[in-house]
Amino acid sequence: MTNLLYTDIEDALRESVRGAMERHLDPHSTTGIYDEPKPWESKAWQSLTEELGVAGLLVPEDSGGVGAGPREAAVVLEEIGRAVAPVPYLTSSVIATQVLLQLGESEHIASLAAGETTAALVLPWAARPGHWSPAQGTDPVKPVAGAVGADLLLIPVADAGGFQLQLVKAADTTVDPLVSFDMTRPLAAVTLASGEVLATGEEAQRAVEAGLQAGAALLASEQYGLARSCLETTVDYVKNRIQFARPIGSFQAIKHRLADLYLEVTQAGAAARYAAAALADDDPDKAVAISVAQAYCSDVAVHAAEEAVQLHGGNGMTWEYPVHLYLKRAKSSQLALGTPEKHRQDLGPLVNITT
Amino acid sequence: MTNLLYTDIEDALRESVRGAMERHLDPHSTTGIYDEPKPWESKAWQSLTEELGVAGLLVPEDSGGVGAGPREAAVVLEEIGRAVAPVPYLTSSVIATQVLLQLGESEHIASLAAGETTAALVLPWAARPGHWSPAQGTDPVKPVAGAVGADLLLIPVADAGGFQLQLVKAADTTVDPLVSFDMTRPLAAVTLASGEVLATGEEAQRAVEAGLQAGAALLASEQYGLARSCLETTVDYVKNRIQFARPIGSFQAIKHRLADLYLEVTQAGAAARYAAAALADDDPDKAVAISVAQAYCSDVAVHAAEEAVQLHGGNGMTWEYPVHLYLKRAKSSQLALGTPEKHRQDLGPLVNITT
Amino acid sequence: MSDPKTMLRQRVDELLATHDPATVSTTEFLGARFDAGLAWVHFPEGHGGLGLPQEYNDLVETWMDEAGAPGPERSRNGIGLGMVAPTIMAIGTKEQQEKYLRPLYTCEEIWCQLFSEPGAGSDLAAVATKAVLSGDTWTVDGQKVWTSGAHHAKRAILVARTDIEVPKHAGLTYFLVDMEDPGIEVRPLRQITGEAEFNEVFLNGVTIPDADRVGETGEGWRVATTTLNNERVAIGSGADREAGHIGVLAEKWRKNPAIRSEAAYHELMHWWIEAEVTRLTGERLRQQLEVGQPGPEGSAMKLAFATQAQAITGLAIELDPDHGLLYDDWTMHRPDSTDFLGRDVGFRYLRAKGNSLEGGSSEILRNVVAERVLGLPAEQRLDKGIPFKDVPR
Amino acid sequence: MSDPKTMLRQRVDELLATHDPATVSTTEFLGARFDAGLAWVHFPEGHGGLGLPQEYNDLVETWMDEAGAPGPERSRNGIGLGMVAPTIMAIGTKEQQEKYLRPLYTCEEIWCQLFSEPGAGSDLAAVATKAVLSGDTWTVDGQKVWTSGAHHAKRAILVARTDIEVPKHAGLTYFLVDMEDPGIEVRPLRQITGEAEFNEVFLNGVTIPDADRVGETGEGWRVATTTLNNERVAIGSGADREAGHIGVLAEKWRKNPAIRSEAAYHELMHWWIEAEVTRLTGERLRQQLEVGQPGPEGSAMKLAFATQAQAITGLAIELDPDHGLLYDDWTMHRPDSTDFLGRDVGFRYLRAKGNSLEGGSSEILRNVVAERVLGLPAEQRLDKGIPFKDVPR
Repeated sequence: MTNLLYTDIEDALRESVRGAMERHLDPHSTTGIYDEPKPWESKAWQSLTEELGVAGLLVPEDSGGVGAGPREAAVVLEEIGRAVAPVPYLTSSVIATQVLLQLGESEHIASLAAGETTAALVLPWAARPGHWSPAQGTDPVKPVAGAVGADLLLIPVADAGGFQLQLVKAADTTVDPLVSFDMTRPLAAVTLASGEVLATGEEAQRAVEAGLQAGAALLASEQYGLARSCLETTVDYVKNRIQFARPIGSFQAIKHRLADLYLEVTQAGAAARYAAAALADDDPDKAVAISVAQAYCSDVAVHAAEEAVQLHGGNGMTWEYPVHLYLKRAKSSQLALGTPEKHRQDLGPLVNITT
Repeated sequence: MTNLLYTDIEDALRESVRGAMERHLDPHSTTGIYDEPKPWESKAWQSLTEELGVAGLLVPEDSGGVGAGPREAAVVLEEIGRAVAPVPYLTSSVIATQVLLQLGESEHIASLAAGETTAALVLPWAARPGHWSPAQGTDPVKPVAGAVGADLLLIPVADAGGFQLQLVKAADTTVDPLVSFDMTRPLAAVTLASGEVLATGEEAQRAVEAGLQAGAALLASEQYGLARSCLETTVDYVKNRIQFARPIGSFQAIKHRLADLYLEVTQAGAAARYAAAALADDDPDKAVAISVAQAYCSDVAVHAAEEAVQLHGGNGMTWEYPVHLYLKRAKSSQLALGTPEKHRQDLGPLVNITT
Repeated sequence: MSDPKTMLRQRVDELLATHDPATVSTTEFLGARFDAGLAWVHFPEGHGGLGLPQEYNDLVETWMDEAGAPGPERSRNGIGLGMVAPTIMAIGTKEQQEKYLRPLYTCEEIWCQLFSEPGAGSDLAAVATKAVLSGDTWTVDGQKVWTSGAHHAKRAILVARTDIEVPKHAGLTYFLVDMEDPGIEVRPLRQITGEAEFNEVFLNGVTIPDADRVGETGEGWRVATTTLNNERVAIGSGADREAGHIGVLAEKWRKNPAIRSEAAYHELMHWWIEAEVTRLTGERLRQQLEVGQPGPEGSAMKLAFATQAQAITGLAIELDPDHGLLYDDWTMHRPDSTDFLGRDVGFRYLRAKGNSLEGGSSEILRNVVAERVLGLPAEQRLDKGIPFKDVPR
Repeated sequence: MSDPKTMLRQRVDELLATHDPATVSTTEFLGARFDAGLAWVHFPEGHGGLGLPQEYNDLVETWMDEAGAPGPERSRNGIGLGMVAPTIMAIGTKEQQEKYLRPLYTCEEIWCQLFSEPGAGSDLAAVATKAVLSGDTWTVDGQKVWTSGAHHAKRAILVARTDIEVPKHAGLTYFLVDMEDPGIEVRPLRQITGEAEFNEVFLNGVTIPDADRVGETGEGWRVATTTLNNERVAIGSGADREAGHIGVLAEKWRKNPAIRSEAAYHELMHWWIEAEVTRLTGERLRQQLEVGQPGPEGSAMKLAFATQAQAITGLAIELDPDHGLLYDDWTMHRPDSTDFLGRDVGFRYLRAKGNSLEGGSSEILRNVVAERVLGLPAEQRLDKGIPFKDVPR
């Protein structure tokens, strides 16, 4: 079976990303986004792109990227999840980038890889591999993730002329920010506008599908990173919070819940890693790996965040403690790129289990 | 809303039945049934019928019964569940009796009410109200509960001539005992034979339906009695079992599980009581009450028995401790008269929730 | 004397005749209702009642409703009406009863509760706010948290530590506090929902006359328990089928075929059934109370409510992802009261997280059920018999 | 010296050439394999090994399989092969190693384990079976339980109490016992399944030469821990997708359209995914072990296995009620080995109940994960530092 471990290079990458997140993000200013939404030009995003160059991990060197791959991008996403970082890595550096890579696009890919521009695939954020529809008619597409602050919009559209993938500059249309449940990955309504046709027909469909597959596969790593952070933060909290003259983490009921959560988080890590590896290897088992990882990691992230809120007691309910940021990201990510229910629905036929 | 409490008369009835069960049943001899299946003529059944006369609770006085009703029968069933009593109360005194009552039958009802004879409705034990099929062709019907040792068989059959409910004497056909998961309510394969036609067409169908409704409504009380007994036995065990120099019931994780189980069992009691009351009142909400009670109490009984096994530790896994009798009865009863899944399926349309 | 029902009906008729709810102000009407002994009929005469059995209250409420007469605003003064009034009636002095019950009932004085502290959450008896007596006056210093309505409350109930040399439960005293005291500072406490439904309350040199002590010095835990028991009892009232979150979701399901699926159907029905059996359990508990046989189910039912609220709102978000990804409003408001169902699904999901914390966390309630209902051995108390000042915190 | 792989291949070829598996008896072949150092290549020469790194074992196993050569019967002598051999190798005396390892490997001597007692279940160190030394001989009295294979075992590992004046962990000693001792009585212990897969073992005046003590007197807990750690490691091996209960159910689903429904589909897929992520976790753990970085996941994975086995077999019963209501056979058998999957669904469901008890109950494992992996504070030990004789039991 494919390697599920981390390489030394990946460990080093993790260290760098974690350091950057710790230097450039603090929960207080992240929470501030809920009152004053900001575009992406944050220090954290600058650091990821300019200092670490991780926006180009999926992009071959000859296209201006780093020539690494999904395994490495997954490590970056674990750290982004850990920090609930408000950066467009998944939407721009993974999904949109993968769409353009699939098309062999060369004009924009280098600047995406450098993080000089960001792009978003314009589909409702709950769209999933194998189950999505291009924009039709004139209604804005919503809710779209990654579009707020993006420079480029990749818009799948269908009309009488068939299916097209269009590239529209953000400046040429309207991106209306929506009040989002998770403001660290804000959503928008994108008004359709015509732009450059990147591809048509099956080629365009394959590109969109590849983007969604990469997104779903690697979102699992972000969810795993988030879940693991919730577990660690909570373990730390219950070790130090004293009630009844003892750390609340000495109460067996709490210990057992955290033991169960440890199991879940550990398994989520294996599932996410397998999905990243299957994507990297273009494994025939890729679709299975993605649905397993999405169905499992989505729920684990929500459960970990919910347990974090509960076990932080009243503090977990406050705006001041960062726990709520994790809950909102986890719950929204559970819906993103297909809910667990939908991924279970998709998985059965792949493994010859049907109703 | 209908009264969900117990009357003083019901409390007295409970005392009597519990006393009889304690005098005439012991776990060791009940377990013996698994090696040497016995017919129903047990001391426990004699006591219920001859001494206490509870086989006639549903039957009006002028038909030779006691003229009580489902509420009282439910109390008897709670105690039967509590004792995992191997008696045909549900199958004969509730289901078969209800079928005959619905038809206004008079020849056999008095001897059923007296417990001199027992009867069984010949349908697969998983059949449920609204979803059952009469025997067709020549294959034996199986698995049928209450048929082993019964004197009379009520057989719904369908042939070219339409639907009939036939009364067949056990002596006139073959009842093959099956190795049952729950030997305290053994199952059988019943060979078809022609007998007296009790009713035909819609009248017959309504009678069978009434029997199944009464069975499903009141099985919930048996399940509640069983669940409550498992909870009490387990609470008692963990108070007394010493490990690590303390009662294992002092460990918080165990306490919290038992608190959760207490909630479930308590709610099961309310649900079962409501189903019995709705049946007694012929309430328009009866079908809802039955599906709610069956969907809920079935799972609670299984959960209570499973927790009992686990929290009795190795002892719960032995043949010697009676815990296994409860698990087997609970798991089989979960399937009886419709699984929780099927009752959820049935419930939605009744409350205007459909897919 | 005539039978209570006839007498009550007479009194209600008189009240309505002399104070037409359509013309007098709510405050005036409630004052008159209090004076007529129709506020809480089981309270003594002169204190808003008539010394009748408690079950007659429902009757009076029904008649008042029929007549379109106003009752006190339970949503604004829930703590006053539900917790303070019974406590003052049971344990307060005659002076306290005379001074506080009437304006409380008319809602001229709103009450809040100063119990929880940053260091005393699930361990409520670990209160560290200090009260020192000098002459006839107590001086209070400390910090309280999770105080709802503090910003428009006129008065508060307070538990403070009056002795650190004795074990924690023994050193507490219960007070009635004037929230207009200059030593009190109320700061909004913003929550996960974006709202600030609660407050932090800082007490710096707050003074309380000894006459506003409830119960003896050092008896504060017992008094607070009386107060909190009244909180729990409130749960035992019956409710209609599909009340609460399940009803909101079921209605959405009925109106919105697009969100339906087979898998979701079974999940929805699972929670529908859970909500229904909890409702039946509550109804049975209500019936038990009516015949004077209160059961221990209340604490366990609160567990069920919290679990269901959280699961059902979570499911509601999943069933309609395009909608669940959005939120209605993150602006910080300071609402006058809590409405668990009033806003959009995202708010309901976040607010429901508090259901397993406020009013006794689910963990504490499981302990209560295990120990008091099932009789399982209590947790080892590491602070038992140890002076409060020496207990690790 | 040539590289280990070449050397090993040569030895395997020689063994196969001199002892054709098709013609010699299994016992003879295994003896020769042991003598060739190909039993456990990481054991020292002369004790069935060649002093090589452990990972070469897999290679040898693969080659043996390819050649159709028999291995020892792990199902019959699992305790001997999996637990006793590594313990004797790590801690036993040279004499013990010489006397016991070879017949153990050839399965001429089957081993069983005398650890658990009626009063020492989850609290394994509460062993009360007593061993008293007189001269060079120990005399043992007590009762053991949950001993699998005791009725056909030649030898046993035993933990007994040799000192009641010291705290419980300090007073234990570890022995090797001859099961043919006349003081040993083995009684079948019938289980919930109807089978008697385990035994109760009564020891009355059983004698053990001091030479069959493993480790020092009073060191029995440490030695037993070595043994039990070997039990846990066994879990970390990879498995194919749909191995175990989920595969049985998935196959039934595929072959039997009548049991399918939408609700059941989602339930089945839920558990399919649970089983798959546990499999992936095991695979990753195996990869970690291969590169010498064992992880702490093993204990947690056993929790997952137990939960899944119980849930999936329960679901399997529900999916096919007409079948689930029946059982294959209640007759009391005494099987030679455990087959969790071999019989019908009812048996599988009942047998799976043991998965959360045997080899460390799920409750104990959660403690282990919480304390050793997550570093949460340990439970208070009420028996800590107290002589065994004074501990409540």
